[in-house]
Amino acid sequence: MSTTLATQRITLAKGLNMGLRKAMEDDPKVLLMGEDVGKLGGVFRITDGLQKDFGEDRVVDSPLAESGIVGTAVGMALRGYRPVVEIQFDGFVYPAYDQIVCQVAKMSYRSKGRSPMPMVIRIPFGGGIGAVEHHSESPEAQFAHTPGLKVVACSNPVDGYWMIQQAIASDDPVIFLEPKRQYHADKADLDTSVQPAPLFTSRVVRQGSDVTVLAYGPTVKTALKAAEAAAGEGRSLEVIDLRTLSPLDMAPVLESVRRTGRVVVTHEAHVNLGMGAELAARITEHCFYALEAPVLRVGGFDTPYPASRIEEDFLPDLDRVLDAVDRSMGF
Amino acid sequence: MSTTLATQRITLAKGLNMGLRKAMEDDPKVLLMGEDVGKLGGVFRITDGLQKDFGEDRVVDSPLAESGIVGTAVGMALRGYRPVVEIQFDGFVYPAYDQIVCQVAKMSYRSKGRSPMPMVIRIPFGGGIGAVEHHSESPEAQFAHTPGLKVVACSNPVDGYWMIQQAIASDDPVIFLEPKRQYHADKADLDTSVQPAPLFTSRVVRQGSDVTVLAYGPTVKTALKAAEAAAGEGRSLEVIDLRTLSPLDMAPVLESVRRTGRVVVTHEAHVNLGMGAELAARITEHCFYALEAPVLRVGGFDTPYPASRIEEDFLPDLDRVLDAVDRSMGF
Amino acid sequence: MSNQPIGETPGFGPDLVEVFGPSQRDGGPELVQLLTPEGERVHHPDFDRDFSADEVRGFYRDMVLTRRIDTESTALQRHGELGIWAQLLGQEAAQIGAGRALRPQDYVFPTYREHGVAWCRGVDPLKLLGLFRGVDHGSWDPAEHNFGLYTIVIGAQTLHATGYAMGMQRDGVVGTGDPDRDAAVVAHFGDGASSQGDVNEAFIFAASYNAPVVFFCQNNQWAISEPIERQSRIPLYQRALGFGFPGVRVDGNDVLATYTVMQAALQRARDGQGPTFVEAYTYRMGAHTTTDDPTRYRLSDDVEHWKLKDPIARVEVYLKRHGLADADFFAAITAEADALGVRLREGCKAMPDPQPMDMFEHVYAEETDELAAQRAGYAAYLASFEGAHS
Amino acid sequence: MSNQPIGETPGFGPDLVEVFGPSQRDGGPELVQLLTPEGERVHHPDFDRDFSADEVRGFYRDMVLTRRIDTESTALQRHGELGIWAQLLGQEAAQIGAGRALRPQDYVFPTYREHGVAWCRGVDPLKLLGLFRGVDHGSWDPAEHNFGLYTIVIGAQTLHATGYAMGMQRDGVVGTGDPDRDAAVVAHFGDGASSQGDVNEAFIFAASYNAPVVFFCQNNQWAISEPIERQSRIPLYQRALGFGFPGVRVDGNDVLATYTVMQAALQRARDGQGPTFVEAYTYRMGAHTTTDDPTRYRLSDDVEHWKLKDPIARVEVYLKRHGLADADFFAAITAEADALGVRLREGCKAMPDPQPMDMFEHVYAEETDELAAQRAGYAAYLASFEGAHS
Ligand SMILES: Cc1ncc(C[n+]2csc(CCOP(=O)(O)OP(=O)(O)O)c2C)c(N)n1
Ligand SMILES: Cc1ncc(C[n+]2csc(CCOP(=O)(O)OP(=O)(O)O)c2C)c(N)n1
Ligand SMILES: [Mg+2]
Ligand SMILES: [Mg+2]
Repeated sequence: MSTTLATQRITLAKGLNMGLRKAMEDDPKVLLMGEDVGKLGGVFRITDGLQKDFGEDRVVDSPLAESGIVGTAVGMALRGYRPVVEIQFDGFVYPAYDQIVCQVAKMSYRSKGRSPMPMVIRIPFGGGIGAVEHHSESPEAQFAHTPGLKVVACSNPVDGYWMIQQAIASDDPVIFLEPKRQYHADKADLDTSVQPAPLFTSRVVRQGSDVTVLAYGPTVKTALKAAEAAAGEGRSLEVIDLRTLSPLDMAPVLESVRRTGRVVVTHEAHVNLGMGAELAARITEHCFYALEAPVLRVGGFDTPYPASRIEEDFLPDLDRVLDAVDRSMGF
Repeated sequence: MSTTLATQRITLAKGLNMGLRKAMEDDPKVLLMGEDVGKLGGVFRITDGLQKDFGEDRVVDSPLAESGIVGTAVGMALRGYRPVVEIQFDGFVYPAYDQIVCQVAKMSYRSKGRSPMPMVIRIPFGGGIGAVEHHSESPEAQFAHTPGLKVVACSNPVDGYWMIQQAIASDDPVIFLEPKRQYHADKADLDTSVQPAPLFTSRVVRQGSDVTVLAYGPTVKTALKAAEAAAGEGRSLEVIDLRTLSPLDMAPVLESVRRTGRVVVTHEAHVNLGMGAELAARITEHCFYALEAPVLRVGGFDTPYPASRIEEDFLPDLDRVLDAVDRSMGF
Repeated sequence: MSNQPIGETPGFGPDLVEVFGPSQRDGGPELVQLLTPEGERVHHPDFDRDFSADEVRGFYRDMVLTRRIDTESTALQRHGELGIWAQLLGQEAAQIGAGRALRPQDYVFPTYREHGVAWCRGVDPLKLLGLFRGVDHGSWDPAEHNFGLYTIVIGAQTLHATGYAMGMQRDGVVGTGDPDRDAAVVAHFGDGASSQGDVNEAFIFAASYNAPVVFFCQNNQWAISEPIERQSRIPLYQRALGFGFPGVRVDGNDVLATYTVMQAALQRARDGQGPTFVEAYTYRMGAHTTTDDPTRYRLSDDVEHWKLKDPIARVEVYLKRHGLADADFFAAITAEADALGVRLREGCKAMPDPQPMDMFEHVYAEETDELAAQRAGYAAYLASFEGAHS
Repeated sequence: MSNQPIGETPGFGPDLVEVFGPSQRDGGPELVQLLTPEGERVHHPDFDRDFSADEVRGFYRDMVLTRRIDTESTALQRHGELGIWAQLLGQEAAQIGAGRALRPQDYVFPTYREHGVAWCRGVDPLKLLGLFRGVDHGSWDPAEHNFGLYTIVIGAQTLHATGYAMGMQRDGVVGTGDPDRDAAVVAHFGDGASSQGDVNEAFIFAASYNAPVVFFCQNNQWAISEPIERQSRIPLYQRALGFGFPGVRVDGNDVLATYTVMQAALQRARDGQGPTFVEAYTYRMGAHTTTDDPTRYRLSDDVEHWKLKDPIARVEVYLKRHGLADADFFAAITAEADALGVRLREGCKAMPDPQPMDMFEHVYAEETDELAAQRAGYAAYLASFEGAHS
C-alpha cells in the first residue's frame, strides 16, 4: 500500500485522539468531560494534548462522580452543547446508569423531539490487559437493550478516527465502545481523503463461504486470526465487523448467512443475554430455512470477570472460535 | 376445588405480604428495607402491618436513595442479616444499579464464597396500570445478563407466597420481580399444607400440542387467555410459566418444544435483547432439528415506554400472541 | 435505636444544638420571614424589600389561580379524567415566590409538582395535564418557556440544572453586568430528594465550577410517608455549608420572603457568585399524590397546625388590612379562577388521545431502519384488524 | 470561569473565608497535630493523650514495615511480578494511626490502598498481593480479620460500612458500656471519593440512623491527576457539618494525632453517639498507582515540600531526641523490614497461579445447573487439547 501525503500510520488511541481533535475544531459546541481527561489526557491518553489546545472550558476535568458527569452533560446538551463524556473504565459506567437509561435515552422521546441528546459516552471496554476487577467489563448488551440509545464499537485505528467524529455529529446519544486492549496494539494507515462508511453500518472484513463469523470491538481481531488459521485447514470463514450494535445492520449479516448457512458470533460479554442472543434470534427468524446449523455463540462465560491470570480462558480466543466453527460444520 | 382449613383465597399482594411475614417469623435475621415500607406499608401495601408487628429495626424506612438502600443492605448482609429490599417501582432501580451489579452480584465471587449475599431485591415491574413515566418498566434482562444474580418472577398469588420465602431462604442474591398489575387483580386459593415446587423451576401451566408459549410475570395471564382463545379455534397451546429467568430452567421448555416444534415467547420488556432473545438462541441450539418455525417473540416494542393512554398497544396482548402463533403455524 | 439522642461530643466541637440551634417545628429562628401567618409585615436584617400594592396583588392572584389549577386537577383525577395528580396545596407561596423572581433568560428545572412555577413561566396549565392524563410525557416546549419538562426520577434534574448552568458560563451570560443578559438556573427538588446521590453530586459540581444555579428545595416535611427527620437531622439548608456555598431557610408559606430571597440568590448566581441553596420551609397540605393516603402516616393535628399558616390567607389579610385590595379585586380574581377552572375541565376532557402509532415517534432524532420496520409491522398488524372489522 | 473568586455575599451570611478560614496548603489552623514535622511534641486542647515509649516505638515499627511492604510491592510490579500496585508512600501515619485505634471487634471497610490498616488487622501482607498480581480478587477472609476486601469502585464500601454498622446496632453491640463488646466501623475513602453519590448517601444514612461508623478520609490531595480543589472548595472535613455530624481535620502525617483522633471518634461511635468524619490531611508521595505518571500533572516542588513532613522521619527524630530508642532498636527494625521484604519477594513469586477452572467457582453459593454445564463444557474442551497434545 502506498503512503500518500494524507496517509499516516496510527494506533487506535491516536485515531481517536485525532478524531476528537477534528470534531472539536469543526464544531465549537463539542466539549469533553470526564475524570482526568485534562492535564493527564485520560488514563489511556485518548484526550492527550486537547486541554492544552482547547482550554479548560472545552476539556473539563470532572469531580469523581460518573452520575454527575453524565447528568451535567445532559444539562450541557440541553443548552446546545455536544458533550463527549469519557468513562474511565467500563466497570465504572454503572453509577451513571440511571442518568443514561432514564434521562439520556429518554429525553428525545419525552420531549417529542424538542430536546434531542447529541451526546457521546465513550467507554474503553473489554479485557485482556491484566487489570484488576471492574476494569475489563463488556456492558454493551445492557445499553443496546435500551431504546433511545445508539451503541457502536470500533475495532481499528481508521474506524476510531472516523466513527468518533460521526458519533459526535449524530444528533442521538451514542454509547461509543473502544476496545482498550487495542488502543496501542496495532497500527494502520489512515488516509483522511477517503470517505468513511456511514456510522451505523456493518462491514464484511474478510470474505468467505463456509461459516459467517460475527464480531465487534476486540473480537474482530480474534475472528480474523481464526479465519486465517481456518484457511490453512481449507475452511473459508467470512468475518463481519458489526461496528453498530444498536441499531443492528442486519442486511450484510443476513446476506452472508444466506450464503454460508452457518454462523458463529463472538464477543467478550457474557454469553447469556449478550449480543449473540439477539443476533441468533434475528438470524434464525430471517434465515430459518437457510441455516444449516444453529447460530453458535462464543463469549465470556457466565461468571463475573475472573482474576487476570486466567482471563485469557474467560475471553473468547482463536481456538474457541475454531471449535465453534467445527461444531457448526458438524451439525 | 374444596377449601380446607388451611386454604385461603388471596391476592398476589396478600400472598407476598403473608410470605414476608412468615419469613420474618421464621428467621429473626430477615429484615425489610425501602422507601415507605413502614407505616405506609409500601405504596402497594405489600409490607402492610409488618412494621407494626416486627418493629422499626426490622422494617426500616430508608432515606430516599436507592443506591444507599442496596449499599447498606450489602453491609447488613455482611453482618449476617438477610435484607429484603423493596424498590418502589421498576424505573427507580437504576440509581442502585452499580451496587447491584458490581457489589451484590460479585461479592460471593470476589470473596471466594466467604461473603455470600443472601439478599432479595423486590421490584414491582411491568405496565398496564395507567402510570406516568418510569413506573412501568421491565428491567429483567439487564439483571439476568449479570452473573452472580438470580432472577425470578412470580405470576400468581400462590407463587407469590412461596417464592418470596424461597428467595429469602436462598443464600444467593435474588432479584424478585412482582407483576404490579396483578397485585390486586385475581384471587387464588392458597393451601399452605401443599409443598411448593423448588424456586428455580419453570412450570407447565397449560398443556398443549401445537405451539409452546413461554411467559413469566404479567404475561402468563395473557398467554393463558391466548391459549383459551386458541382452543376455541381448535389450536392447542402449551403455556409455560418460566418463573425463573436466571438460571433458566430449560428442561421443561425443551421437552415441550420437542413435542410442539413451535415457540412463541412473550414478555413486556423490549424485544431487542429481551429474555426472548436468549430463549430463542438456546432453544434453537438445543432443538435445531425439532423446530418447525423460528422462535417468535412478542414483547414491548423497542421504544421507551409510551404514555399510558397507548400503553396497551405497547404491551403484548392476547391478539399479538395469537398473531405470532398464526405466524409460527404458517411457517 | 435510630432515635438515640445526639449528645455532647467532647473534642468534636460543640453540641449540634449549639451549632445549628434547636430543631423547631415552625422553622426555627433562622427562618426568613417578611409576612407572618397573621398577615403582619415584618422585617429582616438581610433580606428585605418594599413591595408595591400591585406586586402583592399580583402574587395573590398568582397563588389563587395556582391553587385553582391544583384543586381543579385534583377533582379531574377524582372524576377519572387524570390518572394521577401531584398536588401542591400549601406550596403556592414557595412556587410563586420562586417563579416570579425569575428573569426571562433564566432557566428552570422542575420536579413533577412545580405547577405554580410553570404558571409563572407562561406554560398553559392545560399542558400540565398531559403527563397526568397519560397523553404524553410532557406537553410544553422547554425552550419556549425556559422551563424544563417535569422530571419524575427523584433528583436527576438537579444535575441537568447544574450542567445547563455550566453551559451558560460558557456562553458568557454570567457576570457580565448586563441585566438582560446575565442568567441563572433554578433546580427544584424536595426534602426527600436531598438524600439522593445525584442531588449531592449536583452540589459538588456546582461548587467546583461555581455554576450559576440556585438549588431551591421545597421542604414540605414529607417524602410520601417519610418525615423530613428520616432524611436529615439538622435543618436542610445547612447541607450547603458543607459543600462550601451559602444556604438559607425561608418561610416557604410567605410569598414575599420567598420572592426576596430567591431574587437575591438568583442575582448572586447571575453575577457569577455561584450556587446558593434555598430551603423553602413549607408543608404538603394534601396527599403526596391523589393515590396516596396520608392518614396512614401522619396526624391530622399537624395538618391543622399548618392550616393556620396558609400562604394565601395571610396575603389576603394583609391586603385587606391595609386597604390594598377591595371587594371588586377579590371578586375579579374569583371569577378569573372560575373561568380557569372551566377551561381546565373542558380542555382536559377535550384533549385528544395519542394514537397508537405515536408510540414510535421521537425515539431518535434520526430514526433507525430497524425501528421503522417495527413501526411498519405494527401498522400492518393494526390494519389487518381494520380489514377484519370492515 | 471555574476559578471565579468566592466573594462577599450580602444576605447569605459571611464570606466563605470568614466561615471556614483561608484554605491553607498545610492544612490550616484547624489541623489537629501532636507531633510536628520537626518531631516536636505539641499539645491540643481537645485531642491529647500521653504516649508511652513503647507505644511510639510500636507506631514507628508499624510504619516502617508498612512502608517496606509498599516499596517492595512497587519493586515487584516493576519486575513484572504484579500487574499494578497502589502505593501508600506518605500515608503510613494516617493508616497506622487509624489501624491501631481499632479494637478487635471493630470492623474496617478499606479502599484499595489500606495496606497499613491491613497490617494492623493482622492480614498477611502476602495476601495483599493476590489482587494486584491477578491471582484473585481478594485473598483474605474478611471475617477472620474484621477487615473487608479491597473495594475498587470508588465509594461503594462507605455504604457497606454504614449498613454493617446498622447491623451492629441491631446486634446490641453499641452503647452497652462494655468495652469488649461495643463496636464500631471504619469506612475508608479518598478525597476524590468524597464526590461520589454513594459516599454522600452513606453520610445521610449514617446520620439518619445514628450508625456507629467513622468516615476516615485520607485526603492525599489527589484523585489520580485531579487536585482536591476539583472536589471541594472548602476543607473536606466540613462536609460532615452539613449532614449533621462532627468533622475534624487531623494531620494525617502525624501518627500520634491520627491515633488520638481516631480513638476518640471510634469511642464516640461505640458509645452510640453516631458517625464522625475524620479527614486525615496527608499527601500521596508516589504515583496514583504504578501505571500513573504524576509528572504530567503536578509539580515536583509540591512533592519536595511534602517530603519535609514525612510521617516516619518525624517519629524517628522524636524517638532519638528523647532517647526513647537506641541504635539497636533501629537496626532490629531494619532487619525485620529486610526479612519482610525477602518474604514478600519470595512469597509473591511462589504464589500459585489460579487454574482456569477456578473461574467457575463461587459465582453462587448454590451453583446453578446451567453454570455447572458451562463448566463441564469448558473442562471437556480443555481436555480435548490435552488429548491432542499427548
Ligand atoms: C429515584 C426515585 N425513587 C423513588 C421515586 C418514587 N417517589 C416519587 S415522589 C417520592 C417522594 C419525594 O419526596 P420529596 O423529594 O420530598 O418531594 P415531594 O414529593 O414531597 O414534593 C418518591 C419516593 C422516584 N420518583 N424516583
Ligand atoms: C466509580 C469509579 N470511578 C472511577 C474509578 C477509577 N479510579 C480509581 S482510583 C481513582 C481516584 C481516587 O481518588 P481518591 O478517592 O482521592 O483516592 P486515592 O486514590 O487518592 O487514594 C479513580 C478515578 C473507580 N475505581 N471507580
Ligand atoms: Mg417533600
Ligand atoms: Mg486522593
